[in-house]
Amino acid sequence: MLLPSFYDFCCRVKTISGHKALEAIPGLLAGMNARRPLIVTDKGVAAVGLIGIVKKALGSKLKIGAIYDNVPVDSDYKVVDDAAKVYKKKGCDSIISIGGGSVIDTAKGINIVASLGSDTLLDYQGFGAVNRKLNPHVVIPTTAGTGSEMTLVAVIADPDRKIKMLFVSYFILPDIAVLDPRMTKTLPGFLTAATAMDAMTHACEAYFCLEKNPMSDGHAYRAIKLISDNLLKVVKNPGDMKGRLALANASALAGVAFSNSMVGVVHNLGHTIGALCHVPHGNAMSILLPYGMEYNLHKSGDIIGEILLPLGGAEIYASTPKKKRAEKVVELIRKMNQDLHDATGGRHPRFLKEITDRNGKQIVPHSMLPTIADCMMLDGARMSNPEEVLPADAILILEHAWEGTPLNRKKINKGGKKVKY
Amino acid sequence: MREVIGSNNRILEIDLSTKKFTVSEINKKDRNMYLGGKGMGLKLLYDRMEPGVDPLGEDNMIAFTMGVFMGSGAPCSGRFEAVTKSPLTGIMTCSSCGGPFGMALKTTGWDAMIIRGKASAPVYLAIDSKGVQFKPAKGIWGKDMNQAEAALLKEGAGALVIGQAGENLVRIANIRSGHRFVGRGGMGAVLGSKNVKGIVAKGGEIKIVPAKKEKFKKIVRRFNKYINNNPVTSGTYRSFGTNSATIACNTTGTIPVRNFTGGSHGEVHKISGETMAERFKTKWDTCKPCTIMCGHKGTIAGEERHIPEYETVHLLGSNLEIFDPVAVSDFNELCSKYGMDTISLGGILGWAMEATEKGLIKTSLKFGSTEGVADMIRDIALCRGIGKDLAQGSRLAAKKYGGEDFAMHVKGLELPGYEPRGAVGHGLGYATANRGGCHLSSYVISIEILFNMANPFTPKWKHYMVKFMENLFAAINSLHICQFTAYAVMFEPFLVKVSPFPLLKVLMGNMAPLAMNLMDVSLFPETWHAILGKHYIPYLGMLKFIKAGERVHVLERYMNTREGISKKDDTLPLRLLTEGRKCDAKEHTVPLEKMLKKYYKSRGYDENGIPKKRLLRRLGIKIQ
Amino acid sequence: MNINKYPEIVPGRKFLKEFYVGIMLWVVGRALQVAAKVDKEVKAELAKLPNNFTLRMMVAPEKAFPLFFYAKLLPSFVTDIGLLPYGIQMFLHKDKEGNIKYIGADPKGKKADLSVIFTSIEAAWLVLSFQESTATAYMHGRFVVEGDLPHSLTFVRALDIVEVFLLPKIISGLAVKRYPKWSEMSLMRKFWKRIVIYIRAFTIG
Amino acid sequence: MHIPDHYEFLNHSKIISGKCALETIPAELGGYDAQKPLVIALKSVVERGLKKKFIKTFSNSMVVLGGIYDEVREYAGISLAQDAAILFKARGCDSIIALGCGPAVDLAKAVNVLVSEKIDNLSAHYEGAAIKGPLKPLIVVTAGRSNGREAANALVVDNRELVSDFLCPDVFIIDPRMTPGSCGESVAESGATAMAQAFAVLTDRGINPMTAAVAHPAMSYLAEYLAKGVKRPKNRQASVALANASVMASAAYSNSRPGMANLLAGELAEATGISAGRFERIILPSVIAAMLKKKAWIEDDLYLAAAGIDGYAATPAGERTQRGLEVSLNIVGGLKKVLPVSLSEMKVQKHFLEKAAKAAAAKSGKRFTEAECASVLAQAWDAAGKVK
Repeated sequence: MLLPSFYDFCCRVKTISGHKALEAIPGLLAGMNARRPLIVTDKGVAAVGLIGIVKKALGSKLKIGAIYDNVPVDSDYKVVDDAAKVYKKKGCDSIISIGGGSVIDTAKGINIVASLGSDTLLDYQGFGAVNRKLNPHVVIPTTAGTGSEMTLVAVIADPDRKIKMLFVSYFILPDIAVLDPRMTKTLPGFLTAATAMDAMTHACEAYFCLEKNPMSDGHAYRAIKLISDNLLKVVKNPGDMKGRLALANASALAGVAFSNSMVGVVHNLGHTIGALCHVPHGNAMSILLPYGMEYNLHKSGDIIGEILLPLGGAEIYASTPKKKRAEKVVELIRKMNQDLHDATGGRHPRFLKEITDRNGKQIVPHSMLPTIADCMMLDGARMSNPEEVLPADAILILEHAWEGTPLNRKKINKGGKKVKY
Repeated sequence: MREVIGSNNRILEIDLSTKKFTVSEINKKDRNMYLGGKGMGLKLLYDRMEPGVDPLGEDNMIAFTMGVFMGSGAPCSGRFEAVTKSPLTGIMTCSSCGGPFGMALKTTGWDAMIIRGKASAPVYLAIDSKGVQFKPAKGIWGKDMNQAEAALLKEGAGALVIGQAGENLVRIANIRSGHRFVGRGGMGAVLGSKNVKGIVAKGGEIKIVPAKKEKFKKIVRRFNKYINNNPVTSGTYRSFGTNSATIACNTTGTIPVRNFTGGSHGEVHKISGETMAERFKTKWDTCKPCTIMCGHKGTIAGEERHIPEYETVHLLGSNLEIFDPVAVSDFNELCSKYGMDTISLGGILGWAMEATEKGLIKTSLKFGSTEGVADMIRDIALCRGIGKDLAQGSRLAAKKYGGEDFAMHVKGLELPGYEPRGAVGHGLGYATANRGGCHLSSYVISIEILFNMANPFTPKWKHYMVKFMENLFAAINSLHICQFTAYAVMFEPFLVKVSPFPLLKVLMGNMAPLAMNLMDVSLFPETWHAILGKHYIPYLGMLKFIKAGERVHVLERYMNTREGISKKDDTLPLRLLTEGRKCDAKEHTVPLEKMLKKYYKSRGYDENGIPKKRLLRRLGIKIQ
Repeated sequence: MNINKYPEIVPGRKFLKEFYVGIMLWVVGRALQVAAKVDKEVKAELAKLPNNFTLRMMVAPEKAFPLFFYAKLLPSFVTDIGLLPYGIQMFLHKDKEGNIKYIGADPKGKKADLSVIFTSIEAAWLVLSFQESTATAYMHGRFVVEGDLPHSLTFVRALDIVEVFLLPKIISGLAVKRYPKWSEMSLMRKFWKRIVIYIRAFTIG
Repeated sequence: MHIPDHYEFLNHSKIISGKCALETIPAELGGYDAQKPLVIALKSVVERGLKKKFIKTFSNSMVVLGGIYDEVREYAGISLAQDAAILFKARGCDSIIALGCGPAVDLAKAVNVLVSEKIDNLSAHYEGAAIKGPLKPLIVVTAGRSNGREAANALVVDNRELVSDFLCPDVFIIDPRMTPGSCGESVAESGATAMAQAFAVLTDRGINPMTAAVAHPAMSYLAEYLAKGVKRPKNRQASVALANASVMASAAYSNSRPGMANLLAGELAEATGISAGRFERIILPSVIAAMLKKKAWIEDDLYLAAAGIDGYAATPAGERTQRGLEVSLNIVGGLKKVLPVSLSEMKVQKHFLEKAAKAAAAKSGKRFTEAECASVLAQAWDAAGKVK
């Protein structure tokens, strides 16, 4: 296994996984001297009745201080401050956040304000402002994809200044992540597909991007394997709890992998498209993943080729010649997208042009591509891509991804040395 | 009464499991190579016992061996040796005892006795010249040593008994004969594990006659003269017992204080031999026969008791910061009632006090306080409460509760009452002593402190002194004669006597090999020769005598290395190697590593402390 | 226990590396200032930064390089290298007109909008002696960014181009991910700019 | 891939490994708002001259070392911890750095408990009191021989174990300047310990993807670098890889159940006072041989990790379990020349074996029977499980 000349790896979150994982929460909170949690969630989660499941599982051992379910899709610091007030008023001593990335980030923010004592999150901007242990924070992810439960970053918007504030500290990390398949049981097939492919992208990119390290590889490998084994099954049979648990695990594993190994061009473009055109994150990821791999093929083909083993299985890996493996990986990802497309009745898009909103309108018009390519330069993920990405390169990728044709690799701008990890 | 010239040479081998016994003979070659006593005991077990047996299991054997001197009338010869695999250390242990049992067994017609197996129910063994009777010990099992011994002595001239501690397999249990003990290494537990409460020998069936009566008489006269002239053997030891060393050791910082954290204490005079002699009006109470007369009894707390020996006084006294001689005597009496080694017990109690102080265990023990000590001694003997764990010895207790860094033992055997940071050569002796933390293996402190012949703080030549003394004492313990006679024999001959003391000191400090080899110890082999006679075995010269000692020592070492002993075990408790003491002006520790390397080299061990094949071949030890 | 046996240890300094890094920061600052004037690509790249923008490059921690009382006595050339008195740092300022200017090393009165902070002197040494490329160094956490991440990306991109201008291929090849082909940057342009930037950086700025 | 119905996993420690890793300490401490660490160092490490190098890495930082307490030898006892705690308080330190593995880490954890909970000794915790709050930041700089407990959520001081999630060190620094070993033997012992731990994790029936993901690189590094590292203990790359393997294996192991080799070696080590690594090296081959004979089911992870991706894929699915065990056997076999291969060679007293088997079986939670343990030990007695 590759030994990087330097790497760091950190994943402080205690993971509880299982069909009855939720029931373990009261004991774990008690172990951290917490008795009265605030539940943070959004309306969507509350609407499908997940709060009820959690409440039932928590039972009578734990007294819930309050439930705050006003977290919007794009959370900002005002929501955080508001929730922190509730936290203090109700005398809570810990947080349970239930939901996707936005809820979890908001909860992290709430924890900062509630634990450190100020009234507003704005007081804690900047390096080193969060400098002591926060109150216990339990995360129950409901989407199986973001991996936000495993990261030490919280992104919270400031609508007044129109910026996204970044809070980075070890202390922001949640204490416990609870992976329970009951929480994703109600997720419809196409969303399952999108979130799982999001996790797949995390794992794949973590595997071949610059900051890859042995630990992230171990996690990424297992995430890829679990997703490729289980995703189609779960999409076809939504009641498959074992499969759901596997996907929840895969998502957490991928979260660990990518938060330590960073991601590359796929996320780079995906983030930009998401920001400019409001494309669901998972969809953008699943479409761009094969292109991102193709783009980096000449630099890290060997590494990408290794993904074939968890993705396709040992037989395919062994029967494919070494040079062809990376291409086979790309092919398999495309096939997977196709299969998901079929299994969800076309609700899982394969190309950018296929993404539509509720009214059937194209979300990413072709004319947007140059703008996306320009804005791409401002996303941090481009740093860790093995190959340099400049606007011209981005256009190349986007054009193909829009049309749905394989990337013309002859056109890729090559140069420089082989990647040294 | 039958007369036997020289030596009887009969071995009684008893198997408790089958309740049978066999008789065999010590052959001449072994007699010549291993002499008797300790050497013979080791050799007998070496031939009979596999390595790796459980010390408290059926396969372990215990041997009681008499020397050639026993019964001949040689001075200070009333001693016998017990050899077995110790439950405390897991390796061979040899213990010398001056009780009446030795003479009884020898005059019953046995030179050695080996016990193996395990009796199905408690028994005691009654031995006469024909063999052994296995008698049920119903009446005496569970009784203390005083009662048990009194009961057994009805059937013979000398007896060995174990107390409740031995019955309860306390790993520091000892065996008693008269007022003397087979003390160290937990021999009592070995007998206890074999369900033997006691052994009684009829005695008086044979009489030993020296082969060369006239020469023997002359030698004995010379021997007695040496002993009576030597200031230690005839002066301090005779007047105040072993405890006479207290004041000298206190001024040089070599007594253990507060579990070996200090080397001297202002109140020590309260428990010195001189104070006790005056306060308790002591009289002699010794092994038989004896010329030195170091054992004493006196009136303590209204009853006649044996005066505690030096080690007892310091391990149960100064080491616990208890300076009340009556209290020490009380503890001593408890030990001789239940049958426990006072040295090991003191070490364990010292550890327990420090462990309590550090919060590792919960007891009522406290340094400087007698409160709870007597109760704890009872608890240990009867294996009650935490006493059950303490009864396993300080090594195992520290393994369970922690505090291995201040468990003062070497190879599992608790350290005796000399603080090696004040006498580094003695420290090396502790580390290399075969049975573990033992002062009698080399006793270099006698040169360093008692006779003040070498600088106690320098490692210079200490390896040689240790080696020489180990060889000498191993040989002496194989004869078998009291170790204290060595002072008289070493320092009284003409050459040493006339040399000015400063010259001797310079010689000892700078040319120890020369100085030590100049010491004429030929009196020992001459006595041996006079008893056995030339017709029996070839003449035993002084060099051969020392070589026999070396053989015995190396054989024991070799047996121990088969049990897993190597350099890693030849060490001292961490405290002695790393911590300086407050009582020293300049803090110093025992520079063990340096001395050990030289010691191994001069011994002929490899760098891991294992005897080289060449050495074994030279000494004629058969490699198994 | 005698605690004096275990004395408190105040670590020393690495003067040579301080010196080298100080010089390099000065060179980088001046070169960026010049390159923004003479090269279109760099100019375009830096144009993405907002106006009235201050960028700071420094080696953490700032306090480890105390302000010496005699700092004021030294000629401004020495203090501007950023060597001893103000910590090892440099400031670039983009004014209202969009001109980039190196404004020395004195942090007094300057508020940085974006700080690129090398985590230690050793990290700065690794990066500025080209043992690790900018991207690798970022991956390895050799420097952290305080302020808006997008701006720092712009800055790093500009830095990459300047490095290609200034350094021979054998060295800058180590520092950038993809060395530009001739089609992207002609030899003529590269060598001409290299000369111009060097001369101007050390002279008129 | 197997996912158990319920599992919990925690790998608290951050790992920073590689070039200039030591220089990140001031920044890491800064993240915890600390700048005056007390260094608790292994005597052997200091004697090897690494102290100077270590201090030098703090140049040009605001960090002041509150003192380097270098009295730690083989044994971690409360007296040392108390002394270090006094030093910690006297100097007003706010964090702890353990320089060296094994006892230094155990002791640093103990000191951390003493100073964070403001207590004099650990007796209350031995009696079951839980460690309450988060402790001071603890950074471990790996060097010297590992005892496999560094990354675990436990400390062993005075042979008594305390378990609490708070005890996990916060950061591991693996720097090529510190990791090179002093001799092949100590490298081999750490390697054997890591190997036994990784093997136990990867062959445990309750394996979960998280522990597998951590144990996987550990096993891979051992497979690749152990033989090399033992042969050339000063080799930087190998030593860094092995240090990584040690940390990862101990992190994974603390989330898993002990294997037979670990239990037996632990018992024997306690009985004889010899380090467990040596026993693990001897017992592991016998355990593997017994598993081969039994044809026990094992997750593919073992073979994947030990043989690498290509080797794994080239082997038919049915043979992977067996091949995985064989490869593991070979890895252990790489230690043949430096460590003894049989219990008889170690001169273990035979009567210990029976007790060890009994105790190990009792501790295994009915996973192994006493007879199984005894037969493994019997095999290990005379160099059984000879490496092919």
